[in-house]
Amino acid sequence: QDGKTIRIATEGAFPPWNSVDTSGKPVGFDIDVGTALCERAKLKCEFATQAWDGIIPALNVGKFDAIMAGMSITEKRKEVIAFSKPYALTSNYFVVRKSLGLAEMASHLKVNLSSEAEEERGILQALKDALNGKIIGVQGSTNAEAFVREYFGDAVDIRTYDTQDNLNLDLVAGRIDAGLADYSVWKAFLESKDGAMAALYGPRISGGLFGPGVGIGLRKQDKDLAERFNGAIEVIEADGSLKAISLKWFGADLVSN
Amino acid sequence: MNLHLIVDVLPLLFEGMLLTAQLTAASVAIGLLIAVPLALLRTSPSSVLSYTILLYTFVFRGTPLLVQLFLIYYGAGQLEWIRSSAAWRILREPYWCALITFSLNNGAYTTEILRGGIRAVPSGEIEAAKALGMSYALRIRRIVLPAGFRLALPAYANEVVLMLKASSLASTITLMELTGTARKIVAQTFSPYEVFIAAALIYLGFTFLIVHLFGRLERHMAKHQQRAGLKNNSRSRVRAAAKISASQKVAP
Amino acid sequence: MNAPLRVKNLKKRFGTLEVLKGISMTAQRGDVISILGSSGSGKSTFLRCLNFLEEPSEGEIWIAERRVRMSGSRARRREVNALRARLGMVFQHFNLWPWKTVLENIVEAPVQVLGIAKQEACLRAEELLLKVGLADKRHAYPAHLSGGQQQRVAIARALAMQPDILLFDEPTSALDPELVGEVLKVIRSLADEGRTMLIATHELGFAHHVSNRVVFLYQGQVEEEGNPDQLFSKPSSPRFKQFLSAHFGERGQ
Amino acid sequence: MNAPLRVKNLKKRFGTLEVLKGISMTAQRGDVISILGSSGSGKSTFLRCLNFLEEPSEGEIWIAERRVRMSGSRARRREVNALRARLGMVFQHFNLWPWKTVLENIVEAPVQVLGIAKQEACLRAEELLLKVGLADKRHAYPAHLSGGQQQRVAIARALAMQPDILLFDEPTSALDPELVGEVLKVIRSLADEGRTMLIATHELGFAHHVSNRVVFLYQGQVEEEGNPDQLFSKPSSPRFKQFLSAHFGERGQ
Amino acid sequence: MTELQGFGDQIALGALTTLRTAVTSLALGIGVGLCGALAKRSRFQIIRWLADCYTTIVRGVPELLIILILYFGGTVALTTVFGRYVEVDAFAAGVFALTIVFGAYATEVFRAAIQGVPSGQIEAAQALGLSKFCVWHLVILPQMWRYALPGLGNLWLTLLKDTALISVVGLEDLMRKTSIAAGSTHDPLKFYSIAAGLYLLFTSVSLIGLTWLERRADRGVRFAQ
Ligand SMILES: Nc1ncnc2c1ncn2[C@@H]1O[C@H](COP(=O)(O)OP(=O)(O)OP(=O)(O)O)[C@@H](O)[C@H]1O
Ligand SMILES: Nc1ncnc2c1ncn2[C@@H]1O[C@H](COP(=O)(O)OP(=O)(O)OP(=O)(O)O)[C@@H](O)[C@H]1O
Ligand SMILES: [Mg+2]
Ligand SMILES: [Mg+2]
Repeated sequence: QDGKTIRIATEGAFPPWNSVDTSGKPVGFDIDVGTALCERAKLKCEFATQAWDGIIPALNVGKFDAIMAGMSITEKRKEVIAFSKPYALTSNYFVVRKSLGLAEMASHLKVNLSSEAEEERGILQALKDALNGKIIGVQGSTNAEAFVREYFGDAVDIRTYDTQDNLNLDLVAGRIDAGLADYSVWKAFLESKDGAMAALYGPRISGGLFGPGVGIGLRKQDKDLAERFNGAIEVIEADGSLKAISLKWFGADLVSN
Repeated sequence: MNLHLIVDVLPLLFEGMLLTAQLTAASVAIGLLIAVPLALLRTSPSSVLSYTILLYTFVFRGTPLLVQLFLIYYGAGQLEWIRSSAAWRILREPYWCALITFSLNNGAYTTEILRGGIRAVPSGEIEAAKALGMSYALRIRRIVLPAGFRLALPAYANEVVLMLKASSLASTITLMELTGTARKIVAQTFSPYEVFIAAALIYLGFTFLIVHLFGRLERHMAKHQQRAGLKNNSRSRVRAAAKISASQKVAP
Repeated sequence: MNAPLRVKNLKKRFGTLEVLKGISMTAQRGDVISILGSSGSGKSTFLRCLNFLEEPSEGEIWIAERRVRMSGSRARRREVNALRARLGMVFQHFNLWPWKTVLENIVEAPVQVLGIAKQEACLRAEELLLKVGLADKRHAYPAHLSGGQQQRVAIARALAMQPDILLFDEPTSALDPELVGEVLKVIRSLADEGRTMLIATHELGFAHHVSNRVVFLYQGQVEEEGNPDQLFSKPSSPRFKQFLSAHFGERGQ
Repeated sequence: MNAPLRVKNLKKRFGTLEVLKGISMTAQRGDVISILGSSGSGKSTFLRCLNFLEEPSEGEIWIAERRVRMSGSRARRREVNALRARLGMVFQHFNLWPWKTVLENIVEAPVQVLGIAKQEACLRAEELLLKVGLADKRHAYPAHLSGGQQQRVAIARALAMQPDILLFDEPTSALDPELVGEVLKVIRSLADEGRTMLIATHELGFAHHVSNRVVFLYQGQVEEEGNPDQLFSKPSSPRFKQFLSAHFGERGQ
Repeated sequence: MTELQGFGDQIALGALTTLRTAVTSLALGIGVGLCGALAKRSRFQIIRWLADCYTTIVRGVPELLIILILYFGGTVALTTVFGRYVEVDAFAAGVFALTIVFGAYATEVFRAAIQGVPSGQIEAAQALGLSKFCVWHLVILPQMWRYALPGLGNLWLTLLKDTALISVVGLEDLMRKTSIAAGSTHDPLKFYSIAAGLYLLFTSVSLIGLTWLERRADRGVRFAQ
């Protein structure tokens, strides 16, 4: 394996996870983490962009050796590819239009879907009541969509979008009342001029349907490569460099529990 | 892959299928309504009119449908004055936005197709109509359009099939048509191959239907071109033929 | 005098080619006028100008003592349409509608333009088809007809409109002598009904028999004109003499 | 006896309509055979069968004493192409190519089929055009020609191939008497060169003058056949008598 | 280029890729379409049937799916044949897929156009002894364009935009570059408008070409209104 270049695919249109700079070079959280990992694992790596729809097939036919594209680990994906252990966690929030005038709800609350705590179920119920009858936007084929359908499907009207940007636009236009997505995704929007009309709402939701987090996608047979990445992830987690990269790109710690 | 699953998924896709069928049929119908008058104006001797229509077909054929949909749906939503106008009641709804965009787009393509057919009508056939005192409108209705449509039919069938598939873009503005529904089910069932194959089968079925119907229409309209006129005939022609042979027997 | 058709100084240019150089003519009710002239002399162009299939470059056309406007206004277009319905035309190339059957070709205009009931129009069409000997082909398409059969359909189509004035462009070019005789009879009966006919033809015998006046076009102008008997026996213009002398009818047999 | 064209028991059906019911005929070198018959009697169909534009239903066709195969094999198709190059045809409806100028229409086949150099072909085409009186129209498109002009181009196009056998389908239908005389001369000179010609026509005078044999078709069969002088003066079949009597040439003038 | 936030070069590159792919696919697709139309008029029923299957299936299945099947299916097949990963050139793969798609639609357009050529003109050529090839080359093809051009023009404009689909095989065309720029800058409206403008530019050049071709094909035709 040594001497051979590991080709890593990224999407390039999902900032701050990954995007391209004006010269066409990929940049972002994924890229920095990947570079750090390869350094630790003594691998020669190379990033390339690939459209999202073809990213998994391209891995499987051997065009790439790994995917780092802010890709959440899900059961569905695990059927076709393998994942390393997560190198980032997800923390999902609702964002609502301020003009909706929903009742206040503390934003420091956390819900871990994996734990069956009574208190957390209460929080979810309160959230559901607050959003009852509203129109919720989610990006299609994501964990967020699965969550909303599963937990709130009977209470809200769900619209699915192909990109988060489109969802944001409709939130601004008033076609939808709220959206659910990862914090990393919301951040840029909330800080923009348009985003001023919306705000985070309700608890941070993770675990369960949202899966363990974001991992490196790998071919199932490349067990060896997975081992090396897993080892490297543990190293950069331990020495704090992963957290530093997270702070650099997200302005927040998305990596430690 | 699981064949059972493909069959199981089909009913789940039913609603999306209906929306796809409905969107396609409505856009094609409205598109045709737009295209007929525009194609006539486009072939008119007035170059001002012709170029105005060309501008419309140029814009709608020249840009990706996705972009048009995007501009009409999200673009309209961004403009404050539209949001506060009465039009917002319609533009607010993704369904109407999709229908408007698809109809305008299909209308642009159909206009050009029809124009081609109309221009290909032999001048002698039109002159015959003129010489019989048919007014412009009558000529158009009875001679030019039927003859032009006949020539344009296969290319038009192409446009209808393309519209069917283009309607999948409606899912980008949150409409749950066939493709959108398939995506949703994939997200729920984690079996992408089976669901997408089921969806593709439905598209294929629709296409088959469209191709078949247009094929029949084309054969029906091309009766006059068939070589031996009496072989595949209506009953009256058999009778006519019978009469010929009868009269020939009687003659010396 | 109430002339159904009067033409004054009609000119027609195609680009730089001046085909008609000022033609004047008056046709009375019941007149059958043969227009003779060598190939390319402008016979078809003249007939086509009369119902404005070609826009005349200059001149006046009077139909039923009303001058037809020459500019392309809306009102004029309506006027021209109305005029054409009363001015039947049989084309040199027939110009049948290939996707319509023989019967449909014939009933189309009476039903759509004159508003005659379909059934009645069909009845009349069948009568006409019988007259031209094509009753058994009523449901055939033009492509399946012989040349002469197509020409007879074209004649029937024009007659079905019962026009006051009929323009025939070589109506017998594809017909055998027997049928020419039939067409001759039809034209005579139409003339007896008071209809006016202009016939471009190169069959001198036919022209002689059918018409009460003959016009000879030469180089875009009327070279000679008059009663056929007189004209054919004592042509005055040398050009017309030469034209006639080429006819075998005069030479051989 | 080396007959360039021989037909045995040729039959042709369109669906249930039997148009040709067994026609046999032999044409010798230099023969000019006129084919007469009323409209729809199958003259065009007969000519079209001879060069396989219509597939004959039954019968044999011998060209230059070689029987042409009737099945649709590959070799047969090549045979038919070779045969067609030696068998010129002038269509009743001319069938010019509208997007080619007059000159292009004429030189196309000699250049492509016979492999004659373009320049030479043009020279010969111009000669032919001069012969049919169309030298000034060489660069015009067919749509801008009069009927008679188109017909002359069609004749020139067929002659340009210098075929051994020529099939003319009503070659003078759109021509005035003078031009008919010209065509007559052309055909006679071709016959003198030893070419064989079949001419479907309804102009009895022309047929009489031009041909050394006349065939009269009736109901898909040869009803009468022979030397024109004899046939026209003493027709034996009552049908042919009737056909002739309709001709004004015989009646009037 | 400040308004483009530096993405001007990227977008220009994408536009070039789009043009290259579209033009190549057009040229090849016309060839496929002509062959398809010939097949549909074949004397052999089996060939006609195959051609029908081709046009119905390719037109019936979403383009994206066809591209995915051809590219990834092709790669897998090559890999099993050679026993190792074989890099398939993305450009070749994209062009191949688009050609197959374009060819299916073009087949229908050409088939109809060929039928539109008046039979008399073909018979005249046959009667002069022109070989089958010559009849095609000299009579049917030149006349057919007149009927085919409007439909073909539409297909070309569709193709120009369908190039966006091949980004799944790794080609960075105009649309892909646009969506990257839009995603990276969170300014989709601006970048999509620019893309639309560029497509319009290509279209206007195409239209000028098409109009010229139409004029040429209309030689000798008389029009009546
Ligand atoms: N559209 C046109 N453009 C240019 N020239 C034309 C056009 N139509 C006719 N001509 C020319 O005008 C002249 C007269 O044509 P026209 O058809 O009137 O002749 P014609 O007397 O009917 O001849 P024929 O007896 O052969 O039918 C011809 O020389 C012809 O070439
Ligand atoms: N393709 C066809 N399908 C069916 N019937 C046809 C077809 N072509 C010709 N016929 C019929 O065959 C008969 C003979 O036609 P043909 O054209 O040979 O006649 P013709 O002797 O040339 O007549 P004309 O002098 O009028 O040209 C006609 O009754 C015609 O209707
Ligand atoms: Mg004429
Ligand atoms: Mg005939």
